[in-house]
Amino acid sequence: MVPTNYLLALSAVLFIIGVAGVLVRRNALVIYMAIELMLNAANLAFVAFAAAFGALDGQIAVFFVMTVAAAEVAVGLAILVTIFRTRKSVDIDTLHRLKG
Amino acid sequence: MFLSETMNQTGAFFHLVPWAVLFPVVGLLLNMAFGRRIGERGVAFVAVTASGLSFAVSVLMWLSLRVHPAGATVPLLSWMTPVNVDWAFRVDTLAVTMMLVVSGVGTLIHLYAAGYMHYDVRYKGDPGRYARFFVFLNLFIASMMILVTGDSYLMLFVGWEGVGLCSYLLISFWFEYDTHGHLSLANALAGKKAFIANRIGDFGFMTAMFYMFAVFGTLNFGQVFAEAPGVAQSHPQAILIITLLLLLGVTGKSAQIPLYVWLPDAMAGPTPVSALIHAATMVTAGVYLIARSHVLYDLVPAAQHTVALVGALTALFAATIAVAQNDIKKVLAYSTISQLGFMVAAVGVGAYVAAMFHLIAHAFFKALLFLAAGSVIIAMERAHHPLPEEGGHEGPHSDDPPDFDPQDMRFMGGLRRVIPVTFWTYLIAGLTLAGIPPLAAFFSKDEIIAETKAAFPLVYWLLVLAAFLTAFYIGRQIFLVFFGKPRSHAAAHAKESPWTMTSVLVVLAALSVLGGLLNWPHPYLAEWLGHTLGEVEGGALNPVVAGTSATIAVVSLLLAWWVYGRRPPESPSQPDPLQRPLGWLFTGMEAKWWVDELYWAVVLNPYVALSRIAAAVDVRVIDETVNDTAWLTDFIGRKIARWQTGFVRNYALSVFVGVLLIFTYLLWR
Amino acid sequence: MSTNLLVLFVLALIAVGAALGMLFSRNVVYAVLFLVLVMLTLAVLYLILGAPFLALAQVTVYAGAIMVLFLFAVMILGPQKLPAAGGPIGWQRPVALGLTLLFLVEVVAAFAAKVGALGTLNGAQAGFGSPAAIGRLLFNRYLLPFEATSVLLLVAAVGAVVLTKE
Amino acid sequence: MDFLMNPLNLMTFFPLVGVAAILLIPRERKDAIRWVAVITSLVSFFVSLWMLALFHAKNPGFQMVYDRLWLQAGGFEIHYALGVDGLSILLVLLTTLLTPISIFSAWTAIEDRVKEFAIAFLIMEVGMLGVFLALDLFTFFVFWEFSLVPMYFIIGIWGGPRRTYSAIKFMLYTMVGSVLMLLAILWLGLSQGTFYLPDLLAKGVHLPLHLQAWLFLAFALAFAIKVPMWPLHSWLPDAHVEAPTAGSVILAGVLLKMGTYGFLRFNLSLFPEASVKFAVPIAVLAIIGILYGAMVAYAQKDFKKLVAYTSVSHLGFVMLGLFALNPMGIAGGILQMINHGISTGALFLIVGIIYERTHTRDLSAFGGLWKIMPIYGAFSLVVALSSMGLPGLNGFIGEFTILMGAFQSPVLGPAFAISAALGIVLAAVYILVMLQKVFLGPAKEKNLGLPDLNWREITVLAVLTVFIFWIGLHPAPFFNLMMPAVEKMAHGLQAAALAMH
Repeated sequence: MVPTNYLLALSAVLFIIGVAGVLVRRNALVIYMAIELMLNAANLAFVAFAAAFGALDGQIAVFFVMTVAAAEVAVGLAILVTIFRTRKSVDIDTLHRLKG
Repeated sequence: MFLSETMNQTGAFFHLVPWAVLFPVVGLLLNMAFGRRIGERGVAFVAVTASGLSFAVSVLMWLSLRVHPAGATVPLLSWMTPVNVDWAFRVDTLAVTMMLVVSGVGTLIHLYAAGYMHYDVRYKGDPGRYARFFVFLNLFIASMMILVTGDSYLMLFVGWEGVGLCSYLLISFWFEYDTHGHLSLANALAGKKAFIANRIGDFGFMTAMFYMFAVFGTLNFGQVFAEAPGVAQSHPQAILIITLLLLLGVTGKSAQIPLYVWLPDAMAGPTPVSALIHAATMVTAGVYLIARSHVLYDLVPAAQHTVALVGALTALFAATIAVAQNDIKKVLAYSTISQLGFMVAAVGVGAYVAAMFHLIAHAFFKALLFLAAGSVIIAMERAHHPLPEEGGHEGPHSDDPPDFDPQDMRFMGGLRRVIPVTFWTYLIAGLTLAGIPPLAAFFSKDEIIAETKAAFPLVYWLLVLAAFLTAFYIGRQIFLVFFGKPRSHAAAHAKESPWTMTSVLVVLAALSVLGGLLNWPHPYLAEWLGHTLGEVEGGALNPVVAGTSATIAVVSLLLAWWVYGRRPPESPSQPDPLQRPLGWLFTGMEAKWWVDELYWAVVLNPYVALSRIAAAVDVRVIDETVNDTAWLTDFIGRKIARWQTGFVRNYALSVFVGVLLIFTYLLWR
Repeated sequence: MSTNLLVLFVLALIAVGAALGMLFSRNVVYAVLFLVLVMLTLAVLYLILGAPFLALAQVTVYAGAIMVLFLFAVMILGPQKLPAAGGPIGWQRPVALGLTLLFLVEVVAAFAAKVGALGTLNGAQAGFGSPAAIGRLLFNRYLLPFEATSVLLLVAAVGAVVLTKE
Repeated sequence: MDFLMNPLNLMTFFPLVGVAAILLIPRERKDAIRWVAVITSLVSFFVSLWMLALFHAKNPGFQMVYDRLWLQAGGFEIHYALGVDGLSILLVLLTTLLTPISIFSAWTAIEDRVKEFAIAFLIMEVGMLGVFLALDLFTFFVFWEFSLVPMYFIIGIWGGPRRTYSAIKFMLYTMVGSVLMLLAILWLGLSQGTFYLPDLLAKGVHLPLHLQAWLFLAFALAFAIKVPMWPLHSWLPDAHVEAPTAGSVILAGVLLKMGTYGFLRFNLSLFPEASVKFAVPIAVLAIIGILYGAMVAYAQKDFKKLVAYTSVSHLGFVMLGLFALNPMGIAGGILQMINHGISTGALFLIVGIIYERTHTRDLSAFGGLWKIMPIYGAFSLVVALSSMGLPGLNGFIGEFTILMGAFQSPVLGPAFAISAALGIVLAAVYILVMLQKVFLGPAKEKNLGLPDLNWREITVLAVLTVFIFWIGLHPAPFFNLMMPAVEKMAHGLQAAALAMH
């Protein structure tokens, strides 16, 4: 079969791309999608380990990640929509009033 | 309860001694409570009777002692239990001698003050103060009584500081004026100076008591003197240190070098105060202390020598200054310091009886000199600034010079015709001070000089020189004040003081004349004090020494007549005849050898500066550090707050940085 | 064995390429589509790794529902072309890229040194990832988390409705 | 019901009855509120006299002990325990004496929010009494913090212009100290298995010296701030200057004594070896405090700040006495605490009286007041002389015994006593300068019409003057009350000192 190292490497790369997406992009939606990508990278690692150790727990974990991701997206987008209604722009940097 | 048991089982009145203190206390309480209501006559009456009763108790004690010379200790109340010192009175010949002098001269001066203060209070215009003066005067008598009858060093110390307090209160009695009657702080400052100088002396006294308790385990006279020889062996240094520290206390109280500076300024107080406190009684407390601790001093010759030297040096030093003073009371002040020097020198060489004899004589003639000077000052003042009820208009007399000062001898002259009684009493006291044979001081001073001749030659020569100067400056004063022509309108028109004052002068004059009989033909005093002081020197008159000192006195008086009597100065502004011959020496003497300025520069100004620095340090350094710690937390808080920029991406970045750090740590661990 | 490796390699390439595509695409819609592509490749990988049920779940739930939701959002908010650089905290972009590269380097170093061979995947038993097996496990050991997440979903749904109400 | 039968509990918590009564009175009836407050504190005073009657002077141990289990947690139990012994009885009496006096003296000084003022004062009395009576480390800490809060409000609400700054500074400064103390209490309690003081004293704290030193220092810091000892005193002038007169009287009269009492009860009793080890450094700090306090007091322009700095100097004497570690020094220290409470309390009343009339504390604004207000002058003279240590008055008894104790102390010695005795000369300097600036010299125009003391001020000062003369002339009853307990403690310290050398 396939050595898990490669899978982990892939998951790591995907994760890093997700992080880069969160840090670099200014469009709120793209940041959201980057977070989703990071979650998926994590899921991949889970599945790889589940397969490596022959334990289904990994896959169960992926299930829970998915439900959380779904809930998060629902609420997140709702917030984004309400913000968009007032700000007329999706640029994350416009929201900087809450500061020290 | 007390008075009913006139004669208790020991056939003496010793148990009455606490009343010597309680009568003046009752007097002062009465005056304090009803002062205003019973008017000046009432207040004076209460005060004088209180002091008189105290004198009566002293006489009782004297009578009891004649029956039981050993005396007694009368405990009254428990006091400092941890140091086991109680309120206990010791009645013995030394104590009773002092009691008689203090209450006797005290009562006379109370009488004199009743008259003197009447004019002083009217002149300074605050009738309420009359009662307050007599409250303080009675408090002084009470404190002095505690001092002389105390049975332990601690109780003596209570009286010691009590009289210091009274001298402070009475010097700055007219606290809103200066000696010329203008509104100023001068009197208040003089009082403060006196109290602090005394306090420095008391610091020495207290430290002596600490040592004493550490070494003897007690402060009561009886036990200390009993253990003294034993302790002298076991702790050789201890007694020397104790005696020297006591000497520091004595220099503070009896105005010896170096702590004498307060006495000349103490002349700011009303004249009865100067007479009673700063001439007759308080300043002699130091001599009494050394006489009382004679057992300790006899054990340590080195300490005795120091005492003698300090006394002699002070005697000479003060005499030089007295020669060049213009204020009538300042001359007498320095004369007192000088005479105290004689007494301290006497106790320094172990001549305790001579010292006590001179102390008694000095109490009489110096009190008389001061009271007479007071009478002169009152006479000058009333002539210069007559009181309204004597038909005087408000303003000061027009044709007196603007800088007229009733106490300055340069404005006096020829007063013997206008105030004869004061003149004659002053003359007698002056001659006594000079040491002219038949009068009291001749015998007492002669004894002192005779004793020192054998024991300590250097002190002998110093005292002889001082005696010469003493005769000179008193001669100068008499000629300047009473002879020649009046140098101011006030001097020409002065009027004699009322009988209440002059009667006291006459009594004191009589005492000055007869004082010599105390110890001359038959040494009554020597025997009397022998009961307390143990073996005491005979006191026989040494003809050679007596002759020399008498001639010195006469020669010095003639010299004074030659300089001041022959061609008396005509106008106040005329420089002193001694100015030209002595030159800078005279200016030095007149400026009191700049000792006050020295103390200001060396001790007082640095202390003031240091305290200002300390106050500044306290605010700017200690307080600042506290506030800075508060500022620091605020500063850090603000810095961290700025890091919260509000941009979501920044927060994501910092999270990522955290992850990175943890990852690298895990990687490189 | 090499065929598996080859397939995996191809899939990895597609996934990474799609992810980078999402990262750099100016147009948001393209970004969404790229993400969908990544999810699909992952689904295929799950199949290979013996998790068939998961793969299907991935396709239906993740790619299907969530990405569609994203598309809705994109359509509501209107596709905007935002300038890449600029904005109030311009300095943030280079720093972020720098740090990410550093992280990448560290990960690669980690793989090279640290992570030993985790052993190859042993053959999947029959029915390893089957829904029956997952169901049994899910409702035995993980019942509490299961219930908790169901409540979570309910709350999220209500929240979304409330938030977007006028 | 047996809670209230114990005199200590009754005395400590009776003020709360007053508080309840005051809550019922409407705010406008100010005089009614004031009367209730004074009467309540007077009742507390009479209960303390009852306690004094029950107190056997011969018994050095704790008496009238009331000990109940308060809470049990984590394997150790915390008692609510009150008790009084020779060391604390005089301080308790001082507290119950000064509280009615300061409330009574604030009759006209406090006009706004009288209700809250009375309540704050009564609650503070509870706190203070609790501190002096607590036998359990925890109860002590609770009362220690509890007594801070009312003082904070008294300074913060009714104070002068910079009151908030001073109140906060006072609060935080003391809190910093007490946090360390809490740690020490916990460590001590846990390591010894009990917080109950009598047990700790009976068993003795057996810890290696370096551990004992750390505990000692933690307690010492909290109490040194409160005393206040030299470098930690900067809160005192601000707190005093800004506090209302009544607040200053209680702050100087009692709160400062909690620090010295703390040293006495905890540092000296529980850690004899550490006390011997730290006796010299603390004594040096005390002497610096004496001389520094005197010097800075001399340079002050503000009457109240001058008096505040005198407290630093006086309490320097107390600390020197306590750390002489011999019966005479400690007895002198305790008596000096009482003397300082009386004479400095009276001094603050005097500052308050003139402040109420002229609304200024600047010394240069006064002068020649003795001519205008003779009765005020007489009382001030007696009080000033007492705080200067004139023999025959109370100050001297305390200072002399302390110096005598320090002179023969096994750990200190003549040098300490003599340098401290210099403080007495400096004390004379600043007191005489104060008397000269306020009472002597020519009177100023604007002061001419000042009214002399009214009957209320006279009674307050008269009560304190009676004690000044009583302790001055016949201190035996006061010494007899404390001597057995002091001897017992000094015995422990002596043993430690011998063992150490």
